[in-house]
Amino acid sequence: GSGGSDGSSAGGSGASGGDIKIGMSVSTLNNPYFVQLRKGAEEEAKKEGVALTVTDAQNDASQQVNQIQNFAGQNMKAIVINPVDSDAAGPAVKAAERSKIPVIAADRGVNGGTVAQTVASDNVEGGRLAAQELAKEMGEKGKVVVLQGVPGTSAARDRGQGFTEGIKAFPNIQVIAQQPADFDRTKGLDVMTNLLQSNPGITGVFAQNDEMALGAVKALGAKAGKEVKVIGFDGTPDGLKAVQDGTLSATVAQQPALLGQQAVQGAVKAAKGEKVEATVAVPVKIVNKDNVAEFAGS
Amino acid sequence: MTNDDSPLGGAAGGEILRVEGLRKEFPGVVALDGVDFDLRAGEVHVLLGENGAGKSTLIKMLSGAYRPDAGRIVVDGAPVEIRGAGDAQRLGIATIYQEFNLVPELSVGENLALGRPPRRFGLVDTKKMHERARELLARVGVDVDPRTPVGRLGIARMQMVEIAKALALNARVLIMDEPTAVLTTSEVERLFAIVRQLRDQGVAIVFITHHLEEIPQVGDRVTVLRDGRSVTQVPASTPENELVRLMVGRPIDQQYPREPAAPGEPLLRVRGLGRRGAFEDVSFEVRAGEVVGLAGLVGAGRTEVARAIFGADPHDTGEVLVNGRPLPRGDVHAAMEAGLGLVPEDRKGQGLVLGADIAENLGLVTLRRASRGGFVDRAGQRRAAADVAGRLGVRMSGLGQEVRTLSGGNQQKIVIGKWLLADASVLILDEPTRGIDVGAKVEIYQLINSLTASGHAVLMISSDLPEILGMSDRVLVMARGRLAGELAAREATQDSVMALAVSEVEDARVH
Amino acid sequence: MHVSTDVLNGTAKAARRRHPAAAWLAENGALVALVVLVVGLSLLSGDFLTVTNLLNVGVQAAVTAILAFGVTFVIITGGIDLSVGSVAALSAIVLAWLSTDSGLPWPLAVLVALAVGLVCGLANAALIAYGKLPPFIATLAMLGIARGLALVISQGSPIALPDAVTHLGDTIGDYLPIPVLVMIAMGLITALILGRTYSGRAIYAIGGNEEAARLSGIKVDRQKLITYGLSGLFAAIAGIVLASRLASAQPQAASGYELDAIAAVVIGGASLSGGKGRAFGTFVGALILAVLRNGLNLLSVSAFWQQVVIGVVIALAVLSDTLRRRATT
Amino acid sequence: MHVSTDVLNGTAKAARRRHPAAAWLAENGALVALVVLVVGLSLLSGDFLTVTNLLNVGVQAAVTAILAFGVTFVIITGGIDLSVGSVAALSAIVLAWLSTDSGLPWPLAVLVALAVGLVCGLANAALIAYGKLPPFIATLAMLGIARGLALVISQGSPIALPDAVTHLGDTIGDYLPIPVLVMIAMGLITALILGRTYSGRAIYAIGGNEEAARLSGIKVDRQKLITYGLSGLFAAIAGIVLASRLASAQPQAASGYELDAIAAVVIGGASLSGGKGRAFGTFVGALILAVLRNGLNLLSVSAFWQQVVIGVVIALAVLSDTLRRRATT
Ligand SMILES: Nc1ncnc2c1ncn2[C@@H]1O[C@H](COP(=O)(O)OP(=O)(O)OP(=O)(O)O)[C@@H](O)[C@H]1O
Ligand SMILES: Nc1ncnc2c1ncn2[C@@H]1O[C@H](COP(=O)(O)OP(=O)(O)OP(=O)(O)O)[C@@H](O)[C@H]1O
Ligand SMILES: [Mg+2]
Ligand SMILES: [Mg+2]
Repeated sequence: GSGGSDGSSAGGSGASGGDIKIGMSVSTLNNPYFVQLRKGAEEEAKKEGVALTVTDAQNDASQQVNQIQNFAGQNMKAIVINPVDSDAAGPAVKAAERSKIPVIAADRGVNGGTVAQTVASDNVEGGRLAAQELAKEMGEKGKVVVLQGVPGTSAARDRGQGFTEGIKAFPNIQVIAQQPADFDRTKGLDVMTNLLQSNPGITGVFAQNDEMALGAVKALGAKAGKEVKVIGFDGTPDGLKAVQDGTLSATVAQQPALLGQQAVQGAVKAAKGEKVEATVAVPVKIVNKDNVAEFAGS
Repeated sequence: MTNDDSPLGGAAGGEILRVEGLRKEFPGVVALDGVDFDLRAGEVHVLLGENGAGKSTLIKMLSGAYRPDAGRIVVDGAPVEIRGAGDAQRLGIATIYQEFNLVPELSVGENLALGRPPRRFGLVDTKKMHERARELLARVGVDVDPRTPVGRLGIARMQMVEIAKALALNARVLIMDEPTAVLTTSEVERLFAIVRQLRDQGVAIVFITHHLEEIPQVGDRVTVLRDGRSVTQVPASTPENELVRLMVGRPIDQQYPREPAAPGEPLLRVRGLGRRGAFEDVSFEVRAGEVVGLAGLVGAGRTEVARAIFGADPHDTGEVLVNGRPLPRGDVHAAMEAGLGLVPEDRKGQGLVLGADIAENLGLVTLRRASRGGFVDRAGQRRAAADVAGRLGVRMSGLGQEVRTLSGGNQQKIVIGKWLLADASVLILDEPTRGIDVGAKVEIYQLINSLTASGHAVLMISSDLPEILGMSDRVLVMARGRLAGELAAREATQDSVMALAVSEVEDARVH
Repeated sequence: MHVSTDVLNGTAKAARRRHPAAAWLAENGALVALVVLVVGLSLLSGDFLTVTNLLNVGVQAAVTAILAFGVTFVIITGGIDLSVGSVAALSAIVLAWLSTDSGLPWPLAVLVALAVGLVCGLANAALIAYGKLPPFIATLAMLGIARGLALVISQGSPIALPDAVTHLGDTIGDYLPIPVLVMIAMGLITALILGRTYSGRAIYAIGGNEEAARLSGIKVDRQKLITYGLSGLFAAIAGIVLASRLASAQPQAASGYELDAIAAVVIGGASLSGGKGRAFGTFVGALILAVLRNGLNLLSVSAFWQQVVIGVVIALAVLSDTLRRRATT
Repeated sequence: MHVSTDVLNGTAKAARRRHPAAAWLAENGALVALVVLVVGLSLLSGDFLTVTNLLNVGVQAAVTAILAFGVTFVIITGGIDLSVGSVAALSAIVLAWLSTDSGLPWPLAVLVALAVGLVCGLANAALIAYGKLPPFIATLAMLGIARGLALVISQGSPIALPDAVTHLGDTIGDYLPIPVLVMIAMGLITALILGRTYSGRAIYAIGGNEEAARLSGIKVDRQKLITYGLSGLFAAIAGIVLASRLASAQPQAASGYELDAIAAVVIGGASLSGGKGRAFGTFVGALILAVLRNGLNLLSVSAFWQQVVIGVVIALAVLSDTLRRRATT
């Protein structure tokens, strides 16, 4: 079992003693990756003794703007934003700026507004790494399909872009189909099943998140990890477990918990008026059979 | 065919049901204000009263549709509370409501067994259901396949299905709220035969009608309601004008006050109109100042012809000319522009916006005319509505009352009223006085007179033969989708009209 | 509407007069729920009842409210419009794309964007009125089509808006956010159309009884074109307001908003079977949703519980209305 | 109460004497669209008409179809159920959580999961029948509540299913996928309930004319409890099938499926105003959606265009049906 057992409260507020209030708007909590991010943030808040409020923007940029506005109205001392979309986060950040509240961007950057700090791992870079790893696993030749995330989201865009760039380096690898499965495990399963019908010769799959990758693994059955290599993205607990089992060849781990932790650290510093670095890069790492043990514990 | 499994077995004469001081108030209206009424086994007890007097409200409390605010209901000597249809059924009370309570999507058979289908091994036994339905339909003399969806039936056939549905309950109290309003003479006779048969078996029957001539034919006693009170009880043999006086509070000297005007130019001309499977080769004209009656049996196709003329349905052949100009096929708007109007026979389905108020409904036809630059003159519309409602004597709590909560007859007045406002040069009235009390009928006839006097023309479809005979200058008779003949006012009698109406039916009917 | 007149005929009983305030409340039941909600939140959170926060609520309600005003027309005819969220996104994308990529002057681009919304609405209406499609299916198809076109045009990426348009999301002075002004204007227009114009009155009649409306000479098909056209046009306006707040047009913007918009209309007292509904009710419905979301943020209710709480409060709000209405009759 | 709106419009007589095959087709119009779609896709893609692929389509249709069967009951009564996707997710999460964390034996956990679905449905019905909430609002509230509870219980993360339950997603032999068998069984049960049981017939009556049903002694409230209860129960079954396919229960599973389920029912010939609808039609509707998605994948239609194509095809499918129906009458 992966969920449920960690015992952390689903509630948003950490230690109530601190007089520092921090607001955090997460792009979505309908995805284990961001649940991890929140978990890291909450643990850090507890450790620092600050009150952290987490809201879920449900992948809706305008809801996120609303939430940031609401934070400003609540006299938060600092705000962490995990943008639904980098461009659309600009006006939200400007609203906070007007209220002189420092903003930390987590996981994705903010365009068109000034943030105190950006804590991010690079999705484009991750896509590139995935391409290299997949090529390596496939012996630098074969046919690949890509399972795309929700069309129009920045994660889908950036990972897709990185992968496309990365895979160009391998002339014997052919991307024969790209289909959306909306970051959803069920859709990953169905779309992969269908693609196998029309493209029986597939030897590699790049899924733009672990959920879809696990769906694809399910569709591939015994072939997963053997004739067909699957690479996911995010490094969720389920994804790491699949890497351990060998059905998933690798995943691009983003260490979301660390990301959340760093973001809150930055926010606390900023709230206290201390100087913070403009960017904190949380490393993106390929997790495969060789190094999965280091990650699985977290 | 007979009702020999009836639970009571013929004990006539004893009191079955009594109500005392029944009272019911709706927001803005006191519908019943102390009604006493008693019902004996083996009698037909007629309820008489003007539109809105409270007849339907009274019977709805007996059937469990409403609960009284005060007063009590006694059945077999013991006071009872009737909380719903189930309670009424247990007490042996069956009701035919004034407004249909059928499910249009379901078959006739299914409707007849609604709420208590025959079951076998816990599952609905469709075969048995349809068998029973066939028997019931035969009993009321309706020739339809029990598998036909009710929604496909004409309004008269629906009424017969309603009657069959109530018979199926084998009740000892049978309540009929204006069952004859949409029936023609032959169905009415069949219904009366059934009613007499049930009465002889000891069933107690409550019968509501606005056709006073029916009362001595079928009734035993009459209770008269006025303004929500029971004012008196008289034998059914009481003379008609006395009944009228009791009910309306004043005598009516002339039931059909037709004042013929000199016919002018033909305003409406119908030439060879036909639609496959419905009617064919229908040709006639209606002149300015004329009232032309259109008679026929149920299903003769009168309604369909009227709707085709008005453009509500398309037609295959022939043409319609108004003031000499042909109308486009199936275009209501164009027909209205040309000066046609249609009061449809089905007030709930086609005539009224039930959820809207009286003013809104009355203003519907004239909405376009009351608009300037897209904006509606609502105050003007309201004034006009108030005027018409007053002329027709609509019993209401105000122009803002929802039409749904009006009594049946008052709803019908609204349907007619909105077309009176429209000033159509040719007005087609399909069963215009359905469910309307004697007093208001005269009012409507007088309005028809004033229309024709000012050069308008009226085509009146009615299943009420005396009305056709009393108000028409000419009578057209339809049978089986064709015009069977035309009679001048002088030569038209019940017999001559009926002879034409059944003419083609006789030829074609084999069983 | 329960004004008693002196046209009662002689036999009618005098209407038992209800207090006008009671009658007004019965017609505006959602308002009570809104007031309760506002009072409750003011007590629970000191941050709620501040001018800034209330303005925030207004801005946050604006897009849903504008969409919902458009949907009000449709619901009164007894129809439904599931496409408004997608149409909003498509219009905004078209605006951004034309004014950046094609270099069209922005006022022209705005007009084209509005036209796009209108055309989407008219297409819905054509399918419904002439193709006899159930509105649910026609607008569900449009939901997919408009969203897909937004993605195709934008290639899946957000497009920045020209600065001029962005100002639509600004606040004039300290206390006049433009989205709120637009919302109020659209609400007044909706009320005017519904209450005073021929089409408005015709729409109620169509929703109440389409056949009766047709037989009264109302051109039902044409009125449906107007109805869905308005819904599409309002969606385009909502889309532009939304994009201007974000300074960029997003292909995925406003997805799922159709349910919020419909909910606002129904909370505001309209019936999905048609014939009922008012602009003010819809406005209150949209405010209830916005206040609720805002309040839950202020109260720091956990994200997972928020959906539960929103569900419960919506049910309670409408429940209190229906129960009170039953009690008074 | 439209007892007789289309009574006299003349379609009756023509309809009475129609060839039985023509009559059957008119009742199963969606089937024609499905056949056209299948033929079209077979021509476009050689991979489509293979046994394996058709089985895939069946498996992919299963969850939507099971949800849609449940929703069919509701739609026939003239209601709507927006909560089925969320309820499916909640039931699956409860099952997984009980059988892993609490160590409940899995058959017991399955029973509890089904009970959860049933209770959600009954709660909807109680709000609708006794609270007089519009079904749209009651089930929209439940949509949020059930999804929220699924997230709360699971802490937002997927929970693995016990192996025994996972087998529900397997294929017996080479050609008998259990999801397809479950779908067919649920379809037959739906057909039986609708066609032959007291409740089934009562449901049609309620949808056709609720007042008539009540006055005929049908206990409308009780039948609504049954209706929404069935919908909730079916949703739970769909949720379990879905989770078993993935070997894990996902809190966000099946979101948005409610629109697919309703679309399947309406494509299958039901009317949202009630009184009409059949199990077979719903089944065909669900297959149309599944075939369409499968075909688009096989044809490798670009992500951005897929939504457009799906929208267009759904509109065309239902359009062809309504137009043909008009032509034959
Ligand atoms: N649900 C209701 N709400 C408000 N008023 C009502 C309601 N039902 C009936 N009324 C009013 O009660 C009065 C009596 O109506 P009822 O239907 O009993 O008359 P009726 O004698 O049957 O008349 P008709 O001959 O026209 O059928 C009318 O004024 C009517 O408007
Ligand atoms: N054999 C039949 N089986 C079923 N329905 C029939 C049959 N014949 C006629 N009808 C119904 O009767 C209607 C045609 O008669 P129409 O109503 O136009 O005539 P009408 O003279 O106005 O009779 P009504 O008094 O019923 O209105 C059709 O709509 C049809 O539904
Ligand atoms: Mg009556
Ligand atoms: Mg007729």
